[in-house]
Amino acid sequence: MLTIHYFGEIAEKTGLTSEKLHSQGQHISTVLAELQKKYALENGEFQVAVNHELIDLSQDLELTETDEIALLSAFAGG
Amino acid sequence: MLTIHYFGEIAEKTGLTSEKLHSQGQHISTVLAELQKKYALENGEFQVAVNHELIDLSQDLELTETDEIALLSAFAGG
Amino acid sequence: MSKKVFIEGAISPQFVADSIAKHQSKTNIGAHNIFLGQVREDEAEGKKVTAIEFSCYETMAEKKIAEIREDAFAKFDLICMHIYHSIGIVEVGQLCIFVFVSTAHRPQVYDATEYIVNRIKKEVPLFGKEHFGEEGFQWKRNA
Amino acid sequence: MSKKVFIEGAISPQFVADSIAKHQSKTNIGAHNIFLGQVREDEAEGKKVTAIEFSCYETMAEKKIAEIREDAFAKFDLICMHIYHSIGIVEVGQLCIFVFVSTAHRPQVYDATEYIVNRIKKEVPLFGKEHFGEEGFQWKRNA
Repeated sequence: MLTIHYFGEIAEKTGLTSEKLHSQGQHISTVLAELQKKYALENGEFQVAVNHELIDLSQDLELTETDEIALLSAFAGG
Repeated sequence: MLTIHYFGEIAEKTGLTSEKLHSQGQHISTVLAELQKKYALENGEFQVAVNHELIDLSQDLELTETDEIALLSAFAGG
Repeated sequence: MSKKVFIEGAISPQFVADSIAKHQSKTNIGAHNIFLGQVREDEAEGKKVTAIEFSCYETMAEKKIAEIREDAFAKFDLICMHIYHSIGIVEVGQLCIFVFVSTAHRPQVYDATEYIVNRIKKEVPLFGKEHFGEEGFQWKRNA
Repeated sequence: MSKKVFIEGAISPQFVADSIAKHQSKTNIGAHNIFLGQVREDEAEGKKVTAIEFSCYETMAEKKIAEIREDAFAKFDLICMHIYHSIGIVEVGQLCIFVFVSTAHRPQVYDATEYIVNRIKKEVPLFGKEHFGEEGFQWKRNA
């Protein structure tokens, strides 16, 4: 089971700040496909951080239950 | 008759903030030669402003009585 | 770097003054540079921004700020640097970011400030909802 | 530009705060950059600077600052700029120059500040006598 955190506009779209997910697979592509379908999230609308680092979505990272996974909208600091 | 103003270290060396000068000539070279001798000022130790602009001492400007003439030490603002 | 970076609401001019005053005992400092971001009354489709509501992914933001801090000290010859950013509502005209860089001599102080502000904008997970008074809001995105 | 540039004695952090606060009603401003010069405890031949005593050729200094101001507005896209410099005694750790630049967007704000500070150092007839407590003084000269 994976825990997914949501921030910014993504948290608004999901209506959640985090949730536990029983995913069909442990690859990021599988997880994201499920979440995009569930919340109608477009490609390019979100960034993904794993353990506090933004990841390159072209590499299909395998996740573990201890990973901290977050979907983030565009940054707007400063 | 010319009025000469002194600022910074130059005012300290002359012991004056300004003075009236009966110069032998109205060219800056003549005036400066007199003042350098009188106050033992070395070349390069002072800058000269005429009417609030630093002047190029290689050009031997002719002065008039209405000119505002100032001898300045190195700038140290900021 | 266990210092508090995030401040609830706007950063006050008094907070800036207090930060400056705290550096007056550091007699090796010769130059300070301060960047302040102020919430602008931008317009979008005829509606005016009245405030920005900031939120952040705090654990990641703190980690990123620690990295920026470490890189800035490695890259520039700094004596002190401090970063503060608002969380929550900041009204138009109020300050939302305060970056404070101090060096012995001035040449590096401007570049260091610019470097730090640019990295904060690009890398720190802060989110901003632009409020248009009673007329809704939109999500701000850094270029 | 009939504003007062020269301030008797040190520039206080409170003065900086008040200047910032006065800009909060200008809602087209998005970025402020502030440069502050602080008197450093420099050493020369084993003696420590305790204060700098500034003087200036005021009519020329005001003219030069007006020129710098005009050139800065022509060169950069500024909303506001303010220059303040101390005259008289400024102790170690205290502030002697305050340059405050405000723009709509941040990119030009750092370069504008650097440009203004460099021109002040180079062109404005300000003189500084470094005091070494009871052990004399020497005249400061900008490189």
